[in-house]
Amino acid sequence: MAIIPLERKPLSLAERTYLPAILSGLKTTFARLLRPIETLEYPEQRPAIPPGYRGVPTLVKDPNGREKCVSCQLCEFVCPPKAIRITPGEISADAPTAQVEKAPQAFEIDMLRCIYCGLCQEVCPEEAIFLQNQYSMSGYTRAEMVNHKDRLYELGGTLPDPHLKWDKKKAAAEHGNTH
Amino acid sequence: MIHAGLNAYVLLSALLFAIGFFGVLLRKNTLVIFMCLELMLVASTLALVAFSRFNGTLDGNVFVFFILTIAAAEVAVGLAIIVALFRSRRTVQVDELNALKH
Amino acid sequence: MDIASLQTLAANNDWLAIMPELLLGCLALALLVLEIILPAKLHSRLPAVALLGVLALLVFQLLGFTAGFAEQESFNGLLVHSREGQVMRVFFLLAALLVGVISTISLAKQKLPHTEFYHILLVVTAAMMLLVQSNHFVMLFVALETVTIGLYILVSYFRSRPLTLEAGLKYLIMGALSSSILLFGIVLLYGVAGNPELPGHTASAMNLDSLHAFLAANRHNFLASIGIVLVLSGVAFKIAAFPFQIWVPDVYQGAPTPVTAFLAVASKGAGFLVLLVLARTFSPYAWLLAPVLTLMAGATLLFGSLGALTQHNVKRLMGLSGVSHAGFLLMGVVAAGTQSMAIGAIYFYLFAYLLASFAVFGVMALVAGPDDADQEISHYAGLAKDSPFLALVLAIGLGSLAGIPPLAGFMGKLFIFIAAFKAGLYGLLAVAIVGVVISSYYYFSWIRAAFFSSGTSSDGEATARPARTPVSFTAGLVLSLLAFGTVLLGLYQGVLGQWLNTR
Amino acid sequence: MGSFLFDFFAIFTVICAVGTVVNKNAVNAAMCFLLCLVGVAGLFVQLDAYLLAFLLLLVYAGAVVALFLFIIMLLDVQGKSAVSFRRLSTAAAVIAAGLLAVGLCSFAIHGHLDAPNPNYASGVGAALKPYAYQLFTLYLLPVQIMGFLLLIAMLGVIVLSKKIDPAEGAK
Amino acid sequence: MSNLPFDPLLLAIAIPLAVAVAIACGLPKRWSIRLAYVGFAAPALMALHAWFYFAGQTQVHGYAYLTNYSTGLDGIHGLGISLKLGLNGISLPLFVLAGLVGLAAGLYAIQSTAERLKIYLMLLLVMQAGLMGVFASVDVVFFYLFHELALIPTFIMIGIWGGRDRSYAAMKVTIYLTAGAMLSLIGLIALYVKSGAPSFDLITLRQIIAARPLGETVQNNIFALLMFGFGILVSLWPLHTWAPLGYGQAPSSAAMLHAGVLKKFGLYGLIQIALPLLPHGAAHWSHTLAALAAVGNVLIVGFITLAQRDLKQVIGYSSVMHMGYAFLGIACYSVLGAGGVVLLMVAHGLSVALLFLLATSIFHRTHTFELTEMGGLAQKTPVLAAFFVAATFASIGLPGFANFWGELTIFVALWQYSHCLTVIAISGVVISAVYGLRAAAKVFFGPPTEAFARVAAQHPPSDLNWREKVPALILLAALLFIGFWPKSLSTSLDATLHAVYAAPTSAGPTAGGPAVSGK
Amino acid sequence: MFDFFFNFHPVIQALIKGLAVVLVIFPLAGACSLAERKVSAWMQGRPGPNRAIVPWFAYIPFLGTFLQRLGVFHLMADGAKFLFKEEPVPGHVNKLYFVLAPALAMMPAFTTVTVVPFGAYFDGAGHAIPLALANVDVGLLAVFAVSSLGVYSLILAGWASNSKYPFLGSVRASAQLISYELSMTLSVVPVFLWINAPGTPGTMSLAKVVEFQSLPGFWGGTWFIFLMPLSAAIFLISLFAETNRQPFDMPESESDLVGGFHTEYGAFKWSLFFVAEYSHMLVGSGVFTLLFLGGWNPLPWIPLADFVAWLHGLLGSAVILHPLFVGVLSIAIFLGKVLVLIFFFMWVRWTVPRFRYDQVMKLGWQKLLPLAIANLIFYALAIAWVQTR
Repeated sequence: MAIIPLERKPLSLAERTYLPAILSGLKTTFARLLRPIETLEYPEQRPAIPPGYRGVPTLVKDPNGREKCVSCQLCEFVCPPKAIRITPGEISADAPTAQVEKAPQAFEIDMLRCIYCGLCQEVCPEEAIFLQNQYSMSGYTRAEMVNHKDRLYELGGTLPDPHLKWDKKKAAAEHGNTH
Repeated sequence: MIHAGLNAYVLLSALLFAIGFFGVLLRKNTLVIFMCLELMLVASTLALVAFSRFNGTLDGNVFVFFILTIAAAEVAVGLAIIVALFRSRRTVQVDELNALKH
Repeated sequence: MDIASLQTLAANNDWLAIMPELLLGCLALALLVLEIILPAKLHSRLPAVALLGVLALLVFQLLGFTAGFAEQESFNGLLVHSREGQVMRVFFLLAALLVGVISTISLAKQKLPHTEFYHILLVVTAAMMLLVQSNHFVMLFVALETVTIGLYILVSYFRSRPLTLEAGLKYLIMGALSSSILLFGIVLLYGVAGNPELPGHTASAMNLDSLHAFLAANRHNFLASIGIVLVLSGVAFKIAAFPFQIWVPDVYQGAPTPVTAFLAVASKGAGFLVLLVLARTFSPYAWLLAPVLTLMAGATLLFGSLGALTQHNVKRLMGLSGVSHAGFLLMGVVAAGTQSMAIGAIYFYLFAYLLASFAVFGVMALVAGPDDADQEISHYAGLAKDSPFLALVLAIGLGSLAGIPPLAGFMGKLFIFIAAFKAGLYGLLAVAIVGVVISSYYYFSWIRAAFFSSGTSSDGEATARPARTPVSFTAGLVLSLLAFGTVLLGLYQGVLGQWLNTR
Repeated sequence: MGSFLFDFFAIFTVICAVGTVVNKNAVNAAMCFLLCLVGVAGLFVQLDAYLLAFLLLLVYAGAVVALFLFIIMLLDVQGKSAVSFRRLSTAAAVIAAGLLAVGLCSFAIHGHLDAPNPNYASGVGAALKPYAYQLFTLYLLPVQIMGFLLLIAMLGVIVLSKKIDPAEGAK
Repeated sequence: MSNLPFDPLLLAIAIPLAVAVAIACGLPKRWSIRLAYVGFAAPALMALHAWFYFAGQTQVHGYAYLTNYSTGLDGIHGLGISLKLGLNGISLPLFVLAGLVGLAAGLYAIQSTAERLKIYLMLLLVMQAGLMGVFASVDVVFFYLFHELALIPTFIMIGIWGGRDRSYAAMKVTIYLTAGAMLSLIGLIALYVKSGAPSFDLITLRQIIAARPLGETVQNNIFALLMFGFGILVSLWPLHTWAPLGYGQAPSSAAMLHAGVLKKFGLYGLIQIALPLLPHGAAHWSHTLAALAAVGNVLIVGFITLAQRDLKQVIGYSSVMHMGYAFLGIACYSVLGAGGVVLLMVAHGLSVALLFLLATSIFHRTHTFELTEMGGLAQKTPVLAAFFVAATFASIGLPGFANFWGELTIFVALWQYSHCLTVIAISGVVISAVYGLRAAAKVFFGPPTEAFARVAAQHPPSDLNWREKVPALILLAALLFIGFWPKSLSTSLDATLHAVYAAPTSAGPTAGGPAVSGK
Repeated sequence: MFDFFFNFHPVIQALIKGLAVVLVIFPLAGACSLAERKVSAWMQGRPGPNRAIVPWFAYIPFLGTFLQRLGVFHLMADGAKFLFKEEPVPGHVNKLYFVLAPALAMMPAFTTVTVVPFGAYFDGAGHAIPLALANVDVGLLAVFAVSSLGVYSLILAGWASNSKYPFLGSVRASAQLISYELSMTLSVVPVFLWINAPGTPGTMSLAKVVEFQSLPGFWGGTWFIFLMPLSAAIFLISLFAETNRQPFDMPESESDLVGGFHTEYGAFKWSLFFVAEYSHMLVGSGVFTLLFLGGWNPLPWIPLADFVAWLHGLLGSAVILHPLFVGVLSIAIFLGKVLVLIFFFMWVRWTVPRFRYDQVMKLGWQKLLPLAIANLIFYALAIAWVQTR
């Protein structure tokens, strides 16, 4: 690849005074002045969140109201800033989700550490953790900034789940056809 | 709107001159000495203006122009010397500037 | 003020009358311009331009191209052109030329910008020339300050040497102090002379002629006498006369050698000419002037001689010996109050002093090392063996300063003595004899170092001294001319003598 | 009123001048000097020299003292500048003070001038054009010299404070 | 050839000076030496010419060869300083002396082995020019100026080519002589100013003062200035201490010229200027001067001389002592006394120069000046011994030598002035005979000392060679010539002295014969 | 009609004048600061401050919202905050000068205002009488002289803070001020050369300049900005530098000096610096208006007198000719121009990028000063030629 040296064009006299540039700059700024305001008045006006926005990580339940998380701790493992802390818990046999081995007893995401990278969502085999459109996290104390399980579920809500994997499993088990 | 007499002005300027002169003798800090020297010049201009006003000739007032200019030039040069000296000797005290004695 | 009278005033500004000064100023500006437009390679030629310019001016001045303005006023009485003024123009041009030549030697040893030095030198010279012709306090003060401020810069020019800066600072403080004192004196005189309640008051109180007339009408005015004393004190600083001489040794030592020479000769010369003018103006106050000046002269003589006695540094020695020369000149000024021939004597003395001093300073510049302030008498050991030429020039110069016949300095002293004797200043003469004897001691000890010591200590090792600069053609020529002039002027006064005669 | 103004400015000026001399701290001294100049400018105004009063402020107060203050601060020498009296210089100062006092007293007593009528030529100094006329006719030569003076002062300051370029100079 | 086509006086000054300048400008050594011969010979020739043809010259105001060269300071309003040259009866003998001693010293120097011979010769030539100028000047300023011109090379020569203590000696000589010169300069200026003369030239001064004599006090004061000023230069006791030291350290040629000629400047000044113009002053101070000279110079210095063990010191002190006679002659204030002084000056100049020359010759053979380390040189160097003895005799004042006439005349004049002083003075002759003969004996006769024997063994001493003989001969011949024919000088001298000394006497009652009033 | 005022004791007169100055300058400076925020916002497509409101103002139906949207209450809140906030005085400072510096900053601003005429009315003979607190003959010189004292507050503030960045800031500020003062002074000289024709008494009065620009005729009545555009440009640029406005805001330059000379300041003392800066801008703009923009003359070649006459002809009401009305009108015109200039300041701020410090110095000494000198020489020659023709 040949290097092609480009001659810098010498400035003309007018350019060297910088006056034309300044004048055109003034024109630009003045034109800006006359244009309508483009900012949102935030609390009242909210930004439209585009699809695929990666907001605060949340936990979701399936349409049947079941926790999707199975406490596999993959997300905890993969989380670069170690923001996720999961305490796996047993599922009592009488629970409707008893066919699942485990569920998180506690699930904490420290939002002071979270970097919104989305790896947890990426890695979750159960599609239980999602970065959703929540963009504003605030609190008065450090403790407030740690999202506990309840808050996570509250933020996450329920997402439509086309698979309903565990329900199908349960049905199959009940059907006697485990595999 | 002249209310004070010529003698008052002249005596005042002589007093200022004396104070400045005294400062030159007394102080050790070259910068302050220099200021006192300027004070002496200002005292002279005061007398000059007063005389000019009472004598009814403009020469004195015009002379003040020159004195002011000279003072400015003098200060510029003087401070340049003081700064250059400070760079090499780290002091502006007169009694520490005695390398030339021997 | 109506326009017509203004036009008259403006028309009286006869620029042709100060052609030498104007040309000098233009030359100074031309140097700066040339430095900008010439390539850096040619910058080393600029001092030569300056020197040639001054030389040309000197030649023109000697040809007398402003002689037509002699004995008349110009610039509405700001300046008065006299034949003395013409002669002193030559004096200052000569001084500038010689300082320039010495500077080429001294500046070559320092890594400093050159052109500015010459520019300031030329401007100061022009201001001196105007100073001695001024007949008006405003003009006098302005020119004096231009000289002084220029000298502040020149004195501290070798700023990489801390001693130089210290000298500059001391000169600055003392100079500014004396300027202030002088100014206050001027103000008082102006105020008194313009006071409408006093007899003989004048509307142009700054003009020396008017002032003289006023003083003649009021011979015992308190404020005027205070003013006179203050003005004299201010001038005493410039000429390094007694209580205002304390700056001399330090400043002379610290200043670059050419500047020391300039201070010693041109500045002192200018001071004395101003003093002469002022003494003439204040002559109605002779009751005050004579005792003050006499005391000053005696003390200056003694202090200068005694002070120089203990010096080992040649620059300090030159400074203090210069103080004693100031004493001799002051003696002439005192005598000039009654004897008009004293004025001629002072002029002659100044010329003799110029030639001799520059011969000595030229040798000093060649002998000095890169540290300009460090010039001990011991550095001259063996000079006669290494460079007989320099030793001879030095001997002639010092001999003339000491007042040894047949050199010019002797004739200068002779004239001053005659004038002093005519004026009846016997006490001063006695002091002067003591001064001469003492001065012969210290000048001789310098000559002795140059001629009689071998430059090696007793165990055969060479004493430490800086390497001497080889004598260039120009320097050699100039030094020879100076030595020759010193001898010639001692034996044959010629034109200068005739000029003195007709004073 | 006028006399009061004179008294006020005179006392103010003298106090500030004394402050300049006796203040240990150089910055304080400079500020005192500044105030002193303001006082003198006030006196100038009373003498009808308005132009000079403002020039004094412009040149002296605005530039000269600022430069002083600047340098004082730049060198930061206030710590060391406590006035340490040596015996000799103290004695000299006392003598000088005595002499000055005597001188001033005699000045006040003997130097009494018959004050001219203050309304004599009262316009002097108040109008602007006479200054210009004087400067550009009678005093044209000094004005030209001033130009040269300023030029050499400028060059001098540059020479004294410019960094020495080792490549230069050895030409 | 009584009328030369040129001015011999000017040439006598200008030729040595020109040669000196030529040497200074870097003439090669060979040429320098050749030219130096010319430089030294010319003044001597001019002097001899002037001497022989003096009587035939037209005289203006008592001066022959009177010429005037303007310096730009004469003229109607001028100070009246000009290079005015001329010779009268008083200056002629001294002019001759200067020429002869200069020639001798020059010849001796050219042949010597001094280091840096060129510069040495140059300085000597300058000195010679100055000496010629001193005695040829009619103008007082130039009279003084030429003296200093001759003096400076002395300092330098002492400083460079002098003995062990040369630095100190040079310094001391400089200070003393400068002081003396300054005093006398002020005296001369005073004379000029107080007389109101328009010119420094001596003729005018005389005329003016003759017409309008100075007041008594003025005369006294001026005479004091001149007396002490010139006195220092001539080593009047107690201001004499520079002289032995200086001569002891000076190289021989310089010592010859200075002791022989230059020192006479002060006496010359007193006789030519002070006495005639200030008769009252002379009378007023004559007692002091006589007392100082008799007690100090003659007796005290005489005894000091006796105590000297160094040959050069002996000669130096003896020279100081002999100046005492001269002062005594001046103190008499009479034509006779003054004439005696002039004769003595010439004689002493010749003899002391000869002595210094010979002393150096002795030193070359013995390598010491210590009298105690010498002896028996006469066996090896009979000619040298003869010369030295002759010179000693001359210096003592034996008849046949010029000194005799000088001393005799002074004693006669002194007898009229004061018997007591005469006795003292004559006792001085005895003292000088004692030390003179003792020195000669110590050096030349008796057994050789060990030290001398050792030196003689290493460097066998040879007798006087030609380069030493010729200058010595010149001096000795002059001594003898004047000794046998004093009239050759005294005729013109008498005439001038009578003319000069008579003028003020007739002018006013104040100067009514101080020689008588001295009683 | 103002006789009653002049009958007061002079001290009371002075007090009233001083009070008037304070009362005018402070609100105006505050308004400017608000304007600055609004203009900045608009230029960046933002609404700017528009939230704060005093509770019961919200009930005023239309005006309340308008004021809220305009951000007026922000201004008040700021002022209240400055007043009531804790005054921190760091322990390492020089107390006296630390406190003195902000006060000094206000002083030149307040003093110069007194000599700036801000309007005119017509007396019975139809002469325009300028309105000014002190109409002195050396007006402009007084402005320059006193405003040159402003440098002290900067130096002292920086030095008294006894801290690195403030000191650097103050050094920069003072050097900048001194550097540009020269060009500024030189640039206005042609104006005075022009108005001080031979035969007229010499003056440096600002009112006289305006009077000159109100003369009838094309050349007489023209504004000096058309006559001497270069002078105006130099003056304006120097004014930017003198007031430390962008692109010359070296002293503050928050990116490298934290906050410049007032880094250590807070609360009320800081606000004084803030107000002082706007006061300088106001006075500077006022002087520029008087010198180059015709002062209180509404439009080029239309003097105030003509305008009033035209208004009178249009409306036919005698009130128009009443001095009070004319005075207010002229003040309004003058203030309008000043505000336009202030707007220009803000406009430039968001257009031209900041200079480096060396560029500032270079511009001042190597570009502007020679330009000013050349300009002066050119006009001196031209005026000499025109006026002696």
